[in-house]
Amino acid sequence: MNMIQALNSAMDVMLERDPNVLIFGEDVGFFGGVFRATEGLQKKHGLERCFDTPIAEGGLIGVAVGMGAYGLRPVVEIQFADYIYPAYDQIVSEVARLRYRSAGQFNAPMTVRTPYGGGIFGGQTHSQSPEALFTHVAGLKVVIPSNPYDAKGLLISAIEDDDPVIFLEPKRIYNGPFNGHHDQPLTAWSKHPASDVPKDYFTVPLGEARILRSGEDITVLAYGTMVHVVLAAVDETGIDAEVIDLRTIWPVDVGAITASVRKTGRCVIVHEATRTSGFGAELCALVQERCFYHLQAPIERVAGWDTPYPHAFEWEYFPGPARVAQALRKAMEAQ
Amino acid sequence: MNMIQALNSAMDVMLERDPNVLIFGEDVGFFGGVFRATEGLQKKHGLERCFDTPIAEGGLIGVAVGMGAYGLRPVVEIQFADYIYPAYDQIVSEVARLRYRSAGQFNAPMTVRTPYGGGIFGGQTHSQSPEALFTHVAGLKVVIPSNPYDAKGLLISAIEDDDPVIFLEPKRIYNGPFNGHHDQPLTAWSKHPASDVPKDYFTVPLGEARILRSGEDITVLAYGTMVHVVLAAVDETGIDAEVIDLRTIWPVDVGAITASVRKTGRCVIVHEATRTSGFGAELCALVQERCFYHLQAPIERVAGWDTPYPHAFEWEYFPGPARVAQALRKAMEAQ
Amino acid sequence: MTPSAKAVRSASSKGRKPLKPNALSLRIPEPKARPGEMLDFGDLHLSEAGAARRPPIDAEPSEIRDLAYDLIRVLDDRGRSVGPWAPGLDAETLRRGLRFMMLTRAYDERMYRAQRQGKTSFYMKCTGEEAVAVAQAMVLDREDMCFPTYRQQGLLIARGYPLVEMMSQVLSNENDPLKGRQLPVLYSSREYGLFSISGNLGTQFIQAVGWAMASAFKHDVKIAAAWIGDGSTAEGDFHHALTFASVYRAPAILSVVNNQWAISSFHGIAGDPETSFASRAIGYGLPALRVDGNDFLAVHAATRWAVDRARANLGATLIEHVTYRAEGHSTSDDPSQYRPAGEAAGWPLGDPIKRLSRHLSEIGEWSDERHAALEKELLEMVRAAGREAESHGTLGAGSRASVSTMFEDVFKEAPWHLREQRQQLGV
Amino acid sequence: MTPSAKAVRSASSKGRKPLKPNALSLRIPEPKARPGEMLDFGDLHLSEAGAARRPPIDAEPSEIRDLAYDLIRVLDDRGRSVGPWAPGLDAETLRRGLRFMMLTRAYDERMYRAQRQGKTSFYMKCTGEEAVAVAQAMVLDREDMCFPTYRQQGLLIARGYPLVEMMSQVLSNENDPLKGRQLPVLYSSREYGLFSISGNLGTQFIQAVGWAMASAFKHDVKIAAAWIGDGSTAEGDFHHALTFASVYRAPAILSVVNNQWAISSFHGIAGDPETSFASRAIGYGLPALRVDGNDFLAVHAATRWAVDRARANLGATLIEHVTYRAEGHSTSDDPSQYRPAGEAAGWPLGDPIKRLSRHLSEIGEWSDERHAALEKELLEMVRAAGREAESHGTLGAGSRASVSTMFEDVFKEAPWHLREQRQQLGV
Ligand SMILES: Cc1ncc(C[n+]2csc(CCOP(=O)(O)OP(=O)(O)O)c2C)c(N)n1
Ligand SMILES: Cc1ncc(C[n+]2csc(CCOP(=O)(O)OP(=O)(O)O)c2C)c(N)n1
Ligand SMILES: [Mg+2]
Ligand SMILES: [Mg+2]
Repeated sequence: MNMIQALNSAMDVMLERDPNVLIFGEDVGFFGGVFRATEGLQKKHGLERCFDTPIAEGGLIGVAVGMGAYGLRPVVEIQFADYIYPAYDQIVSEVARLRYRSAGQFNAPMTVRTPYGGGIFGGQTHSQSPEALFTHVAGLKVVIPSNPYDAKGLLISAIEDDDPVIFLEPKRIYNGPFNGHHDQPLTAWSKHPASDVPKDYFTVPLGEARILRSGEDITVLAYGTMVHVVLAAVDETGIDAEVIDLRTIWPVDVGAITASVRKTGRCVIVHEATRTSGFGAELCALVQERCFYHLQAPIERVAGWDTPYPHAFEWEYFPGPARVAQALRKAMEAQ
Repeated sequence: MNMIQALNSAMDVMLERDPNVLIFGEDVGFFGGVFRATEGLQKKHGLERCFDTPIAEGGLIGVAVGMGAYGLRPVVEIQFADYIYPAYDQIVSEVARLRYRSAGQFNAPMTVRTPYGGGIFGGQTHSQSPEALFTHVAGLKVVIPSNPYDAKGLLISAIEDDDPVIFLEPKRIYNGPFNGHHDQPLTAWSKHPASDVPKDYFTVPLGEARILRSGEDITVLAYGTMVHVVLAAVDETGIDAEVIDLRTIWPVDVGAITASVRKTGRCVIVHEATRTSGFGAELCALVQERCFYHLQAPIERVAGWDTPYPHAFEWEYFPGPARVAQALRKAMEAQ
Repeated sequence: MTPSAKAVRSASSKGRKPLKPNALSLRIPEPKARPGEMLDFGDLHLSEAGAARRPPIDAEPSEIRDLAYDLIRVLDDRGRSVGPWAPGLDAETLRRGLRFMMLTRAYDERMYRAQRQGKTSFYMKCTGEEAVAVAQAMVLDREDMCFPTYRQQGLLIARGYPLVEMMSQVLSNENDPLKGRQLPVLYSSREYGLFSISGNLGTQFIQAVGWAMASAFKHDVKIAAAWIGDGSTAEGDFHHALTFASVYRAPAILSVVNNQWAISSFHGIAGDPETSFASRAIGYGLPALRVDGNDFLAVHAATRWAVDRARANLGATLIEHVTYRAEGHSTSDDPSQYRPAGEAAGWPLGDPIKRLSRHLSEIGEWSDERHAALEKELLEMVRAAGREAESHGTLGAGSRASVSTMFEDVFKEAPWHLREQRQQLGV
Repeated sequence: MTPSAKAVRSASSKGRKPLKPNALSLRIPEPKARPGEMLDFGDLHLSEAGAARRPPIDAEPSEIRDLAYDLIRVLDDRGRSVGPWAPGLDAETLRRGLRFMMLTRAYDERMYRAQRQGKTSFYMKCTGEEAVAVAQAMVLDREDMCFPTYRQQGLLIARGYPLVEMMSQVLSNENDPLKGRQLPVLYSSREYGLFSISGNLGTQFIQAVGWAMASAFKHDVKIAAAWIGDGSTAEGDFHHALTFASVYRAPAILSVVNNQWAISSFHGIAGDPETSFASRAIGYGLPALRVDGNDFLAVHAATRWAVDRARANLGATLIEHVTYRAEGHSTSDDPSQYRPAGEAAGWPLGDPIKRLSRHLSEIGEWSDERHAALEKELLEMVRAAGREAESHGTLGAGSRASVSTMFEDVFKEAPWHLREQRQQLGV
């Protein structure tokens, strides 16, 4: 399966297993979503199990809060992460705090799926990576898969989780493990082991990172599309790096991170989001707090520039293999 | 002047000097605002220079964007920072990006004033510190004064600035330099040198931190109410700390920070906001990137817990002098 | 439609250069009266008691738009129940309604004083608005879910929620069901069908529609009821609620409590003073009723109509309750700063408790003696409850939930970072 | 008002347990026809050309609510201009309108193909909707500010904005006034009074109200005009715009372009299909006009009424333009997936260009020959402009703004962190 098929399969499985699961969002019903992630689900499971909503992100998240309080498990799609801001009040003030403020009487067990990230010439409003705007909010879990297998397993875990989950989908790798070499043909998921996805129910637990490549010299923390960019950069530099795919960025798998950095003594953090106050800052702070005496070099951050995502400068903005390689070398050279 | 009087004076001066300045927000008109910051301004300058708006934060920021495009300089009040989220889309997608996306044709030179922070038993929705949700957004300046003099000088600079400024007012110190000792009587601003505020026009430049106390052993970075808490903790521990009031948290005065930490070799960062992905994370990352080889101890973060702000636990939540002192000692003891 | 005199005066003031011919000007609405000025309720569109028609519950919204501008009133000036909306309730029910309203008021008095005595940080009364929450609670089924604002404490009282629990929430003490986490009056009770009250205005309106959609989705028979203030109708979530309610035909009762004020802003700041809040529903194809919110019988009857309609799977109704916030916005507010002192007393629709009491007397089911006795009984009851609640602690004195609970319920299970932070605090 | 057959079928499907008596059910609106089904425009409320009344511009909104449900049409089936709304425009003006609409369509064709040829990433046509932007631009003064969506390219064309500049924006080349920063079609031109188009739906609607308030605040004579799609009316900013416009009586023309579709969602998902988008204005006390958006004369006349009203300081008008999105939502869309193939052709209100052309012929001011000649001339013009624009580069080929400009205009002056990042990139 490619990533879209895996996500579709996860929702199909959950609609089948749990009558309280329903899916809604802009264009997700009859049409199956602009990225086709919900294709066929309305036809198969019925009109009210997967339907279109008005274009009002705040409205559809607000509706999901009420449904959650009733006892349903809504899975909502925000068409692009760039359009989640109209729902920010409902997410921050309501979804994230409901369990706390009601002392556990009510909760909002919803999954908010939304495609994020660049690399598709989507310009300023189809390319953003807003994950740090959610990791700062107490009460939210934030999940970002990097391949079809994890996408399905993590999405099922998210839907079954009793806490709200912001599920960010790296749209650039929906169809293949894009490694940042935009000048080279994209290899399809079918050639990738993680495209071997069971048809049936299975889960990948939230909160557990995955070591994609173990190494001795340096630790690289990444998630989403950047995981593939990092692997390419590591190959190209020949540096013996340990590459960690965080998968759940909050609550993050701090154990895996700490163990690795204590072993390697060096760390590079990579994300697409703008650098300042990005999630890389939190990772950097966590690492220096826990591994200070093991660090042999400053922790490097490779991130999007602190500008909006400019249409014509896709590849100058996108933190590709060259910038990652540069950071790897810098961190290795430092004494 | 206390802080409210200083803010009022800044707006009064700017209404007088610039016919394009106008003020609006919920209850700011006839009544003068729930914290009385705009008291008397409508009466003095006219109904349409300072007026009430509908309760629609997104609406009033949207209106300010259009006014800015026309050529006005709106100063808007969001009654509490906790209520800024309905305006988040307008701020992130419009205010912050307008100059960039229009290649400089249009800009939104607005100042968004809003009281923030805890210490007043305001519970979850009158106590938040959302600054990091704005520092992550390219195109916004974020300013936080810690005393009446700066409040007036910085607010005038913000109003005159051609870029949008999020102006966060630490409501706990409106009436006096609260140092976290809630069991002790609050000393009034009148006893504080910074309460000596010129009646007329003056500015305090954006982007410049202020060293409140120079010291040799450790650098403490803080802003807003926490500045006074830090000074108290430093006194009580007798540690020779250099205390830096950031004043403008973005773009931050990285020069002042770097120089200080290179001198002291130790650093503690203090804010009220929830710890994870708070602005302290960015400060921590900046410091370790620039001062790695000078650091003798891990950078410590003292921050609000990663929970909503609980009404009955005001002082267990609020990062008071004891927690700051503890962090100072920890950082000093580390080898 | 010309801008108000004041506006023009002040617009052309401040020695501006002479205006262009046909220069535009900004209209800033102002209330008819400010402190020191004569009372004036001229912009309040009243109808005679009994005048408004009562359509069948399956009427097309397009056929009943007039009811968004009329005012449904049942009690006339002499306290008689008149017209097609007269609900024909038995005396027993009316006395229960009166009792709940009086208990709500007595409760408010007690908790207001508790705040003044420093036993808590904050309090909000609903004085003058008791009929709205009480009458609506009596029409709704116990299983229906309420999504109120901070000013519908009458819902909990009418549903028999223990006063001691309510008070304990306000006092943030050890007995507070919300463990001291919420600002006073932001109650929550799943058991009593009251959704956790938010400090952020308007959010509950669309959530109620979601709950109602869920009930319909499950082919259940429960409906949702939501309340919002006149000022808060300006928030996007009000629009979201009407949009989703109309599109999915959600079984919800959507009430706008127009108490004329939003802190210091009069209703004309939330929408053109020339129109009604009920009429917002028209553009969504939803039915709307504008009702005398201080008339217990009218509120009861209008709510009955909307509830029957929703249960018949005909969707949501918007009800505007025309009432008046007789006291300050909250204990932090001083209304004498922005409205004439006598406004509450001069309010044309009177006081809901007096009016229902008068009606009961009018039909020979009540007397001043019984009224006084009931007042005394309720006062005692509240006093006793207050003493018991305070014995569990008050804010800043006596016991409260254990500090470690501060780290619970952020997530279902506390992740590593919260366990760590809890240890740092040493609890 | 019973749920659609389909909804019931599917609600009771999936082998659920038998429903409770009077069980509720969720209504999910569906378009009358999906691919493979018979066309059906039954829910479109049409009026005869010339039938709608034309009130004076200072009419009270409460007196003209009917116009929110009527349909203002001027051109009848034979191409004659009839009724009180006939604007009485001279042939010269009509021919200019026709020319602008045809140029807009030719431009769309060219840029659509450019995208298909890989010269840019994305494009959006306004085919079938040309009358809205063109007629409105012709009524507005050049000094009035436009806050459009991505589907009003006709505004720039009618205001004479150079085609080469427009194309350069779409191609993100070195000549792009927006320096390659924006997605194609998100134009901006302060000089031509067109506000920077946002990728986020609805935001411009309230911004336009703010601009109009600023003009009134300065006692200026300029007004603002804003456009929003039917689907986007569900966003909170639509509600904000109507609220602020009514409260402050802002001189703004607020247009809802109801082209029946929002990507794959039909208009009934944005609001109850039984009502009109124009009627949203009623609840705010704003006047509303529902107009045949494919009738150049009707759009012109309705806009004239609203503009005169706004300039007379009487505030905003909401205009619903009933039109049809004849092509895909964008180059990323395939409408055959979700609507019947013949729908565009079967659209009852026809094509705006054909209808205006027919009218001109009807009055003896136009002919097929002249039409063909004009088509040819415009095609040539667009071709020439296209060649010139492409000589400045296309996306991913040829020149574009220098990379260092990527770091400019985030702030007025680049702070230290952006200077550093620029150095890191080595530009
Ligand atoms: C989103 C948001 N904005 C602002 C506030 C501050 N605030 C609290 S109550 C209030 C007035 C509400 O007035 P109204 O809706 O009429 O309700 P009422 O208090 O009259 O019952 C305001 C502005 C808030 N709590 N939430
Ligand atoms: C806030 C936001 N949500 C969602 C989108 C994605 N989106 C772009 S266009 C569109 C449909 C808009 O339909 P409508 O308002 O009817 O305008 P039309 O395209 O028909 O002209 C959607 C959902 C967006 N751009 N912004
Ligand atoms: Mg009110
Ligand atoms: Mg549309």
